Amino acid sequence: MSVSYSQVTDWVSAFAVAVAENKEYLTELDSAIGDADHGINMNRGMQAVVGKLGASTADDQTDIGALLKTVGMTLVSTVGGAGGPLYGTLFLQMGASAAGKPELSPQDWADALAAGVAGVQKRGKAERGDKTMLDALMPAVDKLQDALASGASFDDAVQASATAAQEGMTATIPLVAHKGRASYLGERSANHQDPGATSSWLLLRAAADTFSGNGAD
Amino acid sequence: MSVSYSQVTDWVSAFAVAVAENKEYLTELDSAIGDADHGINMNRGMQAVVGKLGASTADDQTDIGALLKTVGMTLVSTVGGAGGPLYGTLFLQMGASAAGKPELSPQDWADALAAGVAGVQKRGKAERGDKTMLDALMPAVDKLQDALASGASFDDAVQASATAAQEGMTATIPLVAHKGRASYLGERSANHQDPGATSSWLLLRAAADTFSGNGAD
Amino acid sequence: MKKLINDPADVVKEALQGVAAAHGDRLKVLTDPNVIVRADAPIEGKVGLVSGGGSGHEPMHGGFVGPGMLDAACPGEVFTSPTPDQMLEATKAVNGGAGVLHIVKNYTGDVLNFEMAADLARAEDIEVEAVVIDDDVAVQDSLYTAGRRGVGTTVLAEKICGAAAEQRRSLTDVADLCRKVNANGRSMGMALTSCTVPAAGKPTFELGPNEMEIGIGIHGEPGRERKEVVPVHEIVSMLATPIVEDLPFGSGDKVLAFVNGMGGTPLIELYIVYYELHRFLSDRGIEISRNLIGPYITSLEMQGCSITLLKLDDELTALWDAPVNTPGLRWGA
Amino acid sequence: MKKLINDPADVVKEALQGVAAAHGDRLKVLTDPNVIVRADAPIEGKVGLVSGGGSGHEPMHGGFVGPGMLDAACPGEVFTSPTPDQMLEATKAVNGGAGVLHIVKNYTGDVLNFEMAADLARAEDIEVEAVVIDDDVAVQDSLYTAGRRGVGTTVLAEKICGAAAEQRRSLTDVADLCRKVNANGRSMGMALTSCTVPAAGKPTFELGPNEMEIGIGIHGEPGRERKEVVPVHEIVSMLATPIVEDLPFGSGDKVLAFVNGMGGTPLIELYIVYYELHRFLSDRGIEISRNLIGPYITSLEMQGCSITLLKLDDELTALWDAPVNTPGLRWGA
Ligand SMILES: Nc1ncnc2c1ncn2[C@@H]1O[C@H](COP(=O)(O)OP(=O)(O)O)[C@@H](O)[C@H]1O
Ligand SMILES: Nc1ncnc2c1ncn2[C@@H]1O[C@H](COP(=O)(O)OP(=O)(O)O)[C@@H](O)[C@H]1O
Ligand SMILES: [Mg+2]
Ligand SMILES: [Mg+2]
Ligand SMILES: [Mg+2]
Ligand SMILES: [Mg+2]
Repeated sequence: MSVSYSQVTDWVSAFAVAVAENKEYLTELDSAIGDADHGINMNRGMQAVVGKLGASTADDQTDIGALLKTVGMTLVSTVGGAGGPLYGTLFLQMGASAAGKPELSPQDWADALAAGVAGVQKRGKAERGDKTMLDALMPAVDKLQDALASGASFDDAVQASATAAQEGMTATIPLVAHKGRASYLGERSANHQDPGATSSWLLLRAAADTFSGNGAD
Repeated sequence: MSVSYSQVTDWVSAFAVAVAENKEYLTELDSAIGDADHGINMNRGMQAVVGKLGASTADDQTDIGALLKTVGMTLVSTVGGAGGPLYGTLFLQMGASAAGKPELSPQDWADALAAGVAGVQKRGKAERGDKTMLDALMPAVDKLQDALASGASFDDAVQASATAAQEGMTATIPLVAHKGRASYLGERSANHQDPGATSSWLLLRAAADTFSGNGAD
Repeated sequence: MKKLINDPADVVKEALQGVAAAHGDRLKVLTDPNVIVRADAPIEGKVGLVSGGGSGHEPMHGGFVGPGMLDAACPGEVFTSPTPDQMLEATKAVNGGAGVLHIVKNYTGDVLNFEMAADLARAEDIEVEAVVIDDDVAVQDSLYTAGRRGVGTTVLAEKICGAAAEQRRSLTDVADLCRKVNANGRSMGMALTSCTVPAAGKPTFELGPNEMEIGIGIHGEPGRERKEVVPVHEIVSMLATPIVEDLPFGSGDKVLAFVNGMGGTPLIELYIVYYELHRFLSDRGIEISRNLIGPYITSLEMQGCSITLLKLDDELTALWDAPVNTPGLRWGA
Repeated sequence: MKKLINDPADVVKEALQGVAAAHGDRLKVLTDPNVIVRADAPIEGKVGLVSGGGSGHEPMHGGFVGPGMLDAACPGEVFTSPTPDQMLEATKAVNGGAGVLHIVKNYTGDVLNFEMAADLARAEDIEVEAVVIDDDVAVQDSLYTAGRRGVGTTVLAEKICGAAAEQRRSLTDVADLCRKVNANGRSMGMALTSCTVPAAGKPTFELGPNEMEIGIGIHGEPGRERKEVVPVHEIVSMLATPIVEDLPFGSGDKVLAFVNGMGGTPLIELYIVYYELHRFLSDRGIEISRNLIGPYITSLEMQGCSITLLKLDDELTALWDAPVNTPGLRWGA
């Protein structure tokens, strides 16, 4: 059981679809505690990614790392805001971790995701509990690693990881933001779900949907 | 039967009260076809007039012409807009007509009003039917002259004059404006009552109320 | 009504105190009656330029007082023409012996009050000429009406005549020049939202959530027609077509293109308007050789824009380029 | 949503085409990626000044490109920080061998994207320094937050550092100066109405008919508190008190007072704000020796204002007075 090049492409595409579908929702969440652009930004970036992947005529689909780096670079240069460098870094670091690999073992996938999330943390200097995308990403990585370590199937592991992301996302609601635009709100940022954590949950859910069940082989 | 100095003062005061009471209404009419300031302007001016008359300690209350000129000058320098020069001219020309008179006979009053209205017409170069204050003022003058010529009492004459002003005011509703700000509206100025004609009706009604019945002696 | 004001009755007075506090080094602010004057007025031998009108159109006119533009401005109450005593005071304050030009926007109130003031000034032996600006093509001229309104061309006339006056041209010359600017300038505006006169306390007019008013006046007077909002390229065409056809402007003409914001319009939108206007004119072979983009003749917080085109020749171009140093318009100084 | 735009997705692109059409004589507008650059860049031996941020704050930053101010500006999407490739392109375009200063407003997105760009530029052997402006006292600084937002002081820093760069001061010098301006500048803003991001299509926030937001951010981010609207003298006190107490500013200080309009605020109201601010500061013995009044750092059509005070010394005053020639700010040239 492993993740193929085309499955990674499928995952990215599924994320793009999810972002497009939730564009208004993400922007709505951002307008409550930020500047009303998260959905617009992410959608602009993911549409560019889809365009890029569609246009790429590389027959040689052997380097998942290169693929992820392209995604990262595209996001960096099209998203802007905080989301651009953060999601860009996530994919760039995942790409570095997966460099040269034509397919990813479950552990490769977990390592890549962990590297990506570590990159986000390093770039944004946020901690868990700061009410950011890390509140969805970090539990997702932990759960993925734990599940694999305890011998769970890849299917179960990616599902558990998405569920952890969702729980992390929901847990941002009561939190007071300490990073990003929402931090300027202080106490008033509580009772609102973080938009970045929400898009991160969409990312992990897309992975679960793509890699588990008849998605993964 | 004649109009005394203090009755002229009472008339001016009654007009000031009527303008204050109808400030919002006049402004409302002006916002439909003009620039939403007629009531505000006239009220600012008439309050200044009231202040001026109240402050005047002239024991020598013998020159109605001088009194009317003071009203006119005060309006000219406090109202602005079209209303300022037009109502200012009305009172200035009435003052010229009544110059030096300690009291006005019915014919003196009619002549003064006619002179004032002629002044308005000369200054503003409008015709009857242009949807302006003249549509209230000119019928009022005509009616006053006719009534006096046909031997009506002063009471009846000033009442008839006010009624003619009211009819003239109402008749502005269907008219298309050709002068003043409302003229820029073209056909769209129809179906709205002219604010200046309305304030002019208040002026004539104040005269009727002040000079007729137990008002006049 | 939400505004950054204290008592609505004090708006003009307090704003003038702000002007005095901010620009006291170069402007004198007289009160009783209200006049804004160049600190160095009167200037011996220079024609004095006076304009004025209702307040609420800032920076016009008070923000255009200074070297190279107006010598004095008379601010009326909000949207209400000032009174003759203000104009007389201004005229006396700027009379340097070469006479005074009154630049008057064509509104009955402005015209009547300036007329009375000119009579009073002449009675005091000051030579006064008045030029009435009537450049708004929204409402067609006719024998029976008060004529066209004066809008954007006023700003350009004040700048250009100001430069001519600095060159010590005669009153007749400067007045002729002003008439020439008026004859070569055409404007039209539109609104997306209403303005609110502080003393009235509520919007002058109501537009539906998808409506705009084409041909709006700068006091919120309605214009030609009310329509559904359309993309800005169509709006520009609705404004520019009657302007271009009216003069007419044609292929080979050089123009100054002035895209004006009504007071509440984001600058980024005015640049899009300018982009569309540039395309519109290019298509017709009309060359924009000078431009002005921003809120210069406003209607309080109204959202919308107006377009003014002025046909340029070498004389007008050189006078436009001459130095100007006012709070609202400044270059070369 | 009513706006003078075509497709919301094309707002930034078309506005930049407008800028190119209007100011092509003195600005180059690059696309792919979007950068506005001085036509004469790079200038040999001069430190290059680059800033940037989301669009919708015009004239900041694009309107401040020109002699005496910025060498280049990077416009992002509306209210969205630009991307590192824009900043890299700008940095390369203005590098005249003396290094490049990035003036960054303190928003996570701006900081992160400028950081990535600086890394990329340094990898191409361009010396880059970055100074982060964080002058907004509305939201108190703390170890645990992203820090204060960068607002009005940014405009002043761009002007003052631009003048220093024209004097051929070194990159270290200009960066130190920028930090000095930031250290001496404090701001706070408020809103009467929301703005509407074109792509979002509806107001970012809702305020009741009698509500205002004190401490608003320039992207419509909420601030300190929501209150009933009060007379402007109280509003000025709500903004100026935390500003004055924060630095603190005290008796005998000379300041530059910057009264900024949020984009939809009539200029007449800003002068009333200035009048109240002048009284507020006079009462405390603080002297306004320079001022700036108008919409310079805006939030689309938002109504409201912000106040920035900058403590001046002779150096800062002289640099403020130095010539500047940009579409948005111009004097002495
Ligand atoms: N320092 C940070 N570290 C991690 N995530 C962050 C940080 N700052 C902001 N974020 C995330 O970015 C999201 C906002 O992204 P977006 O709206 O695209 O950018 P911006 O805040 O610049 O408008 C927030 O909801 C939060 O999850
Ligand atoms: N040329 C004119 N002759 C007579 N009356 C006029 C003329 N122009 C305007 N008016 C009157 O003035 C009234 C408007 O006055 P007001 O609102 O005070 O001035 P403005 O039109 O300058 O705002 C109109 O309703 C009309 O009756
Ligand atoms: Mg955001
Ligand atoms: Mg009116
Ligand atoms: Mg008026
Ligand atoms: Mg953003």
